[in-house]
Amino acid sequence: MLSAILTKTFYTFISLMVILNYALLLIGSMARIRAKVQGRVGQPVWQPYIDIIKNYGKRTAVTHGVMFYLGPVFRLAGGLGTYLFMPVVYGFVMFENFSFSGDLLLVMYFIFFGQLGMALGAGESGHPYSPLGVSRGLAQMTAFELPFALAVISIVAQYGTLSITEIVAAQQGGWQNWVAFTNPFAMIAGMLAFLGMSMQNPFSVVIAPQEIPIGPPTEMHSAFLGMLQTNRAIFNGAKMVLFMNLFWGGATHKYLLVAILIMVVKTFLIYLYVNIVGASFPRFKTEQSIRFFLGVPTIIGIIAVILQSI
Amino acid sequence: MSLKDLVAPFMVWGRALQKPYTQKNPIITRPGADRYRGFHVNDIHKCVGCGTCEEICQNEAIDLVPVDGIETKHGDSGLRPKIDYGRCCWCALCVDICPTSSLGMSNEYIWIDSNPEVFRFIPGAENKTWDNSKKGYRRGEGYDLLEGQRVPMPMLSFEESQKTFIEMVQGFSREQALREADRCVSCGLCIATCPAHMDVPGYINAIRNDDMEEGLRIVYEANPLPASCGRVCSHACEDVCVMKHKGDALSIRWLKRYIVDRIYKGDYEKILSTGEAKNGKKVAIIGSGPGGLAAAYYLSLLGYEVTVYDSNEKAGGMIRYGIPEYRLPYEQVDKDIDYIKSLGVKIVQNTKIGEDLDFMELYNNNNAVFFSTGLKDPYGLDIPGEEFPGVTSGLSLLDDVTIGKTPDLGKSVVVVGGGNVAMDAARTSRRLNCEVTILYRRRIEDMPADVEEIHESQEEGCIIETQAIPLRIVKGDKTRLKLYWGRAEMVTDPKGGRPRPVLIEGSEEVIECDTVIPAIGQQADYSFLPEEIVNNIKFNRGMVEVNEYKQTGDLKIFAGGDIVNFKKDAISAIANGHSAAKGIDLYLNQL
Amino acid sequence: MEKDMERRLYADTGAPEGSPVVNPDPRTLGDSSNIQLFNEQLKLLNSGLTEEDRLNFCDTPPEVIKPFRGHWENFLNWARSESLWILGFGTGCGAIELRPLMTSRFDMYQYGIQPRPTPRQSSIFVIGGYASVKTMKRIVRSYEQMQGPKFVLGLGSCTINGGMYYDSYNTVNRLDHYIPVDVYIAGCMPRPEALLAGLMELKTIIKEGRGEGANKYAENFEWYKANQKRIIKDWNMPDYNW
Amino acid sequence: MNIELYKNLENSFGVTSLEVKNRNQSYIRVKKEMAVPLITHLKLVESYKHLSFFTIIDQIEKGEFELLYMLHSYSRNHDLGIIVSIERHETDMESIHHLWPAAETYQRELREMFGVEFPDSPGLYENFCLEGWEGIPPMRREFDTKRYSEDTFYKRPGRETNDPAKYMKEKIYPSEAETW
Amino acid sequence: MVEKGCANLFTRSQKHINDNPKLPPIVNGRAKYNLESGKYLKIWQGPQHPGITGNMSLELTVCGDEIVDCKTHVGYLHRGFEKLMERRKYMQCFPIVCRIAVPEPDFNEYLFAATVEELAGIEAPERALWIRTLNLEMARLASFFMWLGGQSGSFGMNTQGQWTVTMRDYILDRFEELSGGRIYHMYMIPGGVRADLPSGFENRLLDTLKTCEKCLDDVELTMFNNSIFKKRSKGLGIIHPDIVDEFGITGPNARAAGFKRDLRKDEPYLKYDQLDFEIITGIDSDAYTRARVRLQEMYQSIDLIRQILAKMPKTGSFFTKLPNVLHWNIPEGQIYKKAECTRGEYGYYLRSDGSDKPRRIYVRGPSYTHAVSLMERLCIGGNISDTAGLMVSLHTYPPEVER
Repeated sequence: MLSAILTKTFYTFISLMVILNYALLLIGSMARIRAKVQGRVGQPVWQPYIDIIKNYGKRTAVTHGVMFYLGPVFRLAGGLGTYLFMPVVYGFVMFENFSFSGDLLLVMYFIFFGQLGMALGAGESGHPYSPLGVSRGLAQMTAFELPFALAVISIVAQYGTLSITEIVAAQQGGWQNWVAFTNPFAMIAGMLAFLGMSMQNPFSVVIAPQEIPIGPPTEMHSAFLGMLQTNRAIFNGAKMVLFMNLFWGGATHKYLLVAILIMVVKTFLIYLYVNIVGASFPRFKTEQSIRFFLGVPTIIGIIAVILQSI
Repeated sequence: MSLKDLVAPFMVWGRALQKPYTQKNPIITRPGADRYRGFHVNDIHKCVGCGTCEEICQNEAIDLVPVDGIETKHGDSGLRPKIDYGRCCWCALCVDICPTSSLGMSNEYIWIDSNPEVFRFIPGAENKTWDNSKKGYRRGEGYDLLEGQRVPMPMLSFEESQKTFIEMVQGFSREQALREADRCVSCGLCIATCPAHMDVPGYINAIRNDDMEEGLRIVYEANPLPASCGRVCSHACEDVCVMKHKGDALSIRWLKRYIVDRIYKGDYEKILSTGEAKNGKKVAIIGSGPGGLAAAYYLSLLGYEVTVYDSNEKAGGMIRYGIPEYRLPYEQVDKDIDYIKSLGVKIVQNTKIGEDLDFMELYNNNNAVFFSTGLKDPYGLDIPGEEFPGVTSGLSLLDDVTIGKTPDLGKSVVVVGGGNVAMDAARTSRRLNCEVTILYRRRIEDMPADVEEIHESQEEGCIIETQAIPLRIVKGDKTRLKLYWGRAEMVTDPKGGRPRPVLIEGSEEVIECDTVIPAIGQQADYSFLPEEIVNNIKFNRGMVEVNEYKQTGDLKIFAGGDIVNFKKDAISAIANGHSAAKGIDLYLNQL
Repeated sequence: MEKDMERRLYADTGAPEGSPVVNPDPRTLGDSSNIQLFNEQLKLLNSGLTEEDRLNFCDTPPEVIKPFRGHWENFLNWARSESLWILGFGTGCGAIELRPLMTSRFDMYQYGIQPRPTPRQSSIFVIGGYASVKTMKRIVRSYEQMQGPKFVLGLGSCTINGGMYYDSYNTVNRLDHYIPVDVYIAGCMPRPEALLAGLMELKTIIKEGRGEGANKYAENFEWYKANQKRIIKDWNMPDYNW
Repeated sequence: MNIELYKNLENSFGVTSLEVKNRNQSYIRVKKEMAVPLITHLKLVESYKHLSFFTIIDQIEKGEFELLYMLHSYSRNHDLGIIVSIERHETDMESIHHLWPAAETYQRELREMFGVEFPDSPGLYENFCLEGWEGIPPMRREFDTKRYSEDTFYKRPGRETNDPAKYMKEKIYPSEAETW
Repeated sequence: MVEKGCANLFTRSQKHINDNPKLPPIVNGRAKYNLESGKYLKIWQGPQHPGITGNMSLELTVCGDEIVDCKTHVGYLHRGFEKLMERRKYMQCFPIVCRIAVPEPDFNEYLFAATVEELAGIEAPERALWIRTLNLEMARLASFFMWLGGQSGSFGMNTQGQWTVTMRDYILDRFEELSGGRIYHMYMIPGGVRADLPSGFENRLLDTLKTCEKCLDDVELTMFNNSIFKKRSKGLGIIHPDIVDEFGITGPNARAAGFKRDLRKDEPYLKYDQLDFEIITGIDSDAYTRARVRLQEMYQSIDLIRQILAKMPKTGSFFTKLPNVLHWNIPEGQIYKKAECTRGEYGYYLRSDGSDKPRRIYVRGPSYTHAVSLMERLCIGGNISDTAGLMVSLHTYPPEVER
């Protein structure tokens, strides 16, 4: 029993390390790609590491109360939760995390949970822009949750299960089995919602530097910020893995390394897609963003659900 | 919303396929442009420390500080600009206005330090990496904030001038004077060089402000003979004027003259201070030349009772008798002297000390004696034939003309010498309708006479033979005399002195002429001094030795003018007179 | 023994050679008697605030935080120097040259430098030239909100000795009297390259452990406060902004 | 400005001293009491609709402030400067914010910089450029900005300069006997 | 559609000020909000804020996302130029005037030189006038590029901003070559210009223009045809034509409201009367139209520079001798000179009392009205997300407000 727990812990740790490092490098390299669009060279790929080290290494930190402390912790918990309850690479014990005991609803809950924790922490900070950012964030989240939920419902209806592992399993056997192709409307609704979820343009209303200088984390600094950055990496990784699992057939192969490589390629492409849109468009206003999600994506989502129910 | 609006934004990704705009290693690959206004460079050997850069700097970023290895000398203050980069705004007005064009800017622009105190430096004197930079901002062609050209002085044409004794230089009009005064940068380098240390920027500023009275006051502070000096001063100041580096020096002398010309003689009393109350002490002055008159003026301002003894019919000494009228009209000399007289200075004319009056009588009856008797005895040529009639001297010619005699010069004249007296003699002869040849031992650039004097005499038709050494004079056939002279070559002095003329053996030429006028210098005559005084006073090569207050070995006796200084010009004599007046005041107050 | 060691180490980093003003000594700078007098009147108890507001702010002066020793601190210093976050506050005309530096022509991101919109997260404060009194007030507040170790870069001549506004009634002449400055860059305007070179110099300083501006500020806190209050006549903000 | 208009204004508002700079620009003077009626008339009737700027010139020698309203008429293509002199010690002037809302800003600035009051102008006493300013308003002529700066902001010590003429006297002619 | 839109917003903001009983009373011309009520939040946008142009700040009172009151605070960059110039000689004022508008210093230089020349009775040579015209157009282009970056950035679109600031930098390279300075050119001195064009300058400038034009095409395609950009900027900050004169609005802001006003045409200065161009106007008077007008003016500016290079005399003197600038007294008098800068009417008023220092120099920056009174009104009723975009679309430079 004990050894099983230890093994699980060890595997989880490895899985976390892999996703953390991968996500950090992904963020770094994506920054370079975006820099290319802007006509410049861009930061080194390992820049996110240095930033995190620096932030943890700051000498001073100011707290605005208990919730302020807990905000980043909740956020990190949200990120970890999202990540830990789904399989990263299908078919390998080392990377299946706790997917046996979690399902889609839990993951969706964790996506919310982090945001809420952050909202509480930011609210405590006392900076007027933080609550503004929080209210924008929550409003937008509610909006993009709708198409996302519809897409999820559609998939659930399609496969009759809430377990991510099973959903991934059902997509095996070639690209034609991926949800993206078997249930394209759900994919479109989900990928549009993903744009909102990843807080890139045009849905970057939460941090919008020109409007509410970076919103909720305005007052976050030093180790708090370091924690947020760590979470940002893990959470980003988790979201991409989730979408890969849901729509793009997950990642699997008989060799672990190849499977990981497939995961890397797929998530990279998903992230690239977000950035291709992000670099091309300006930012929506909050109400425009809400209006957007409640429009086309929701309709597509409803269509997806209807198609699956009949 | 058209489809284009949805698709077009993605075209930004086209940029990702192109070369980035980013400059690689910009610090190295992108030096400042050729004209970039970076850090200052200064050629400190060209710079004269005039401070014009400090004057124009609106940030007060420039200080003038002494620099090791740069000496203070005439025309160079020995100071160099030190720039505070905590103030500078890199506008380069200092570069634009620098009269010597020594200041410039390199195209270097990176200076970083964590100590704020280090951002001050003397360009050119501290080894900086950009010192030898050829690139960077320099004042370009066709753009100049200062005017390098003088306002031309209206003058009689040379055709006219060689026929008449009317004053040749006509003086500035108001507009011309304002324009000329406007060129001054008020650096004050000239003050040190002027023997009398006149406040030149001060009175030029007064001209600019059109305040002649103030100008006159400033002038009289250091020079009581401005009408004369404004015409015939040797203007050492103009040699060191910073504007000379841009082209022409400022016409300082003419501007001084302009001030005096603009004020009527009768108004002097209202404008100038008449000095302190009389203190009852008496001072005798021998010689009414510029030295004597200056001493008389300042002593009388200090309240002394001054009597000037002079051997001539009229006061003025050399400035009246040694300078021809076309350069210095007599009424201008009178203007100066009359004002000095009006202060209560007594001038006793036609009294030669030693003959008409005994020196000891003066010595005993006065609290102090000042003498500036000048150089009166001309040197002879020291060649055979000197004693022939028709051989006269420059000074006696000028003397004669002044007192109204018409000397008998014949048709052609040879003047020997290259000083101002020689030029005056030559040009006076020219005005008496003679053909004039000037013989000079050295080259034309060695001539001690003023450049414009030489130029003008040439223009008026005097022929100048240089490197010519007179050999002998014999009676002529058609003319009265024949002057034989030989060519000289310049031999460089191994010790580094100026080159010496050495006769080329066998070269001999002859000029037929009626008169030969040697004007090769004069010496002093101390015969009026009694034995016991001569013993007290020290002499050195014909000159009286004095201390800084012009006091001789006999404490009661002061001396000045050509007999004590080497410059031998009017302004030095005036300065001597002024110093002596101070000295006498000090001496008498100590008693 | 260890304590001695520590003190010496700190002293070493605290007073680097050749940079006397990075660590200004209250006794040598300014008019010392005046400052003394001022200190007595100086009530560092958030006296500029209302009774009510005072509860919201901290009321203890900043403390000197000793650096770690040895390789760990070196490593952190390396990370600090390679991840410089500039506070996005264009205090003067110097901000105009930050724009090209941030954008593609000079691309400071490639050197690990990026702008940051909030003082809490920033580590360098680029003072873009002259600081008017009104801006100085904001500079002080922003600076104090930044988390140590923090660095200040004085851009342009105006920060050194007043620059071309030396006689203006509304701009300070010497920045180092109000906040500790690590690097000065001469120029008006310094080109982006000069600014970049300044940032590189700052990196070296941080790596060598000389970037102790925040501790200097804490050490001479009262002196800085006195100077600040001397020019900011309507002091209606907290004395302790952290 | 055409003479007709000037004559007109002269009769109705007592406008004096017309100064024509060029085809597009002239200046007139008017008494303090008539200033705002004149400006109102110009704006509403004579098409001088654009207030280019409004500022003050301190004539300290005469003891007065000259207020300069620069109006522009697009239809006439003409700038008209209206100069109003007010006493330096009686510094209030009728506000024109009801004619141009933008004038409120000018008046705020002028109150701060010159201490001239414009009763009823909104937000007149709010800070504009300065904060916590004490003493005489800075744009007045008697305010010496350099002295204020030296007194208030520390100057970096350690600078000294030399006057070339004085320095040369010390170096070459240090003697008392010299005549300068 | 336009008229309706305008009227709508105008009445709306008027309503907010006057009629709405729910809104608080107005005291001393300002609305008083009870911040204790919990309904309103006071937030400061600036001076330390990425969405503000330069160093200024907006004090916003918001109710939710809607702005109910706005107050502009300036003075963070106040250096007292007008006072400083009163104690500097005329030539010493020359280096400091360009600091008044940092991104576009040349108009200051030109206007200062022009006022001084006019009062002193000096005429700059023909070629100098052409070079000045060239300089002003280059400055206009550079300044607009900077603005374009700001406009795209203010809506969160960072890509185009990066390009345009680089384009501006390329123009600054040309400026550096020409004048020796990147930002502060200090080139147009009273009496002419300080140096001739360097050799080969024309060709390099034409190359730069080509690059700029290409970049502008890209921006036109990706920004002005961007659905979200359109969505955000259309209908934002509508300036009703009626309030243009009330608020002293000039430049592209007025032209976007349909006014055909351009000082380059109305009162041609320098060599504009010899150049061939049309006044560009818009109809809708919202942020998008203003951006369009400015974009077209950039194309126009490129065209004008090409015209200038073609028409300019190739040789000739470029500087008239001045009196000695160390003591240059200028005859008594007054003059107001203005020029059409990127933001509108830029003016210098110079009063001389016959001494060597100006008696009074007043600088009229167009941002003075745009950034303060106009901004305060336009903000009301808007969304806080839009303040940055609105502010940039008015194209304000704080340093010319406070000087």
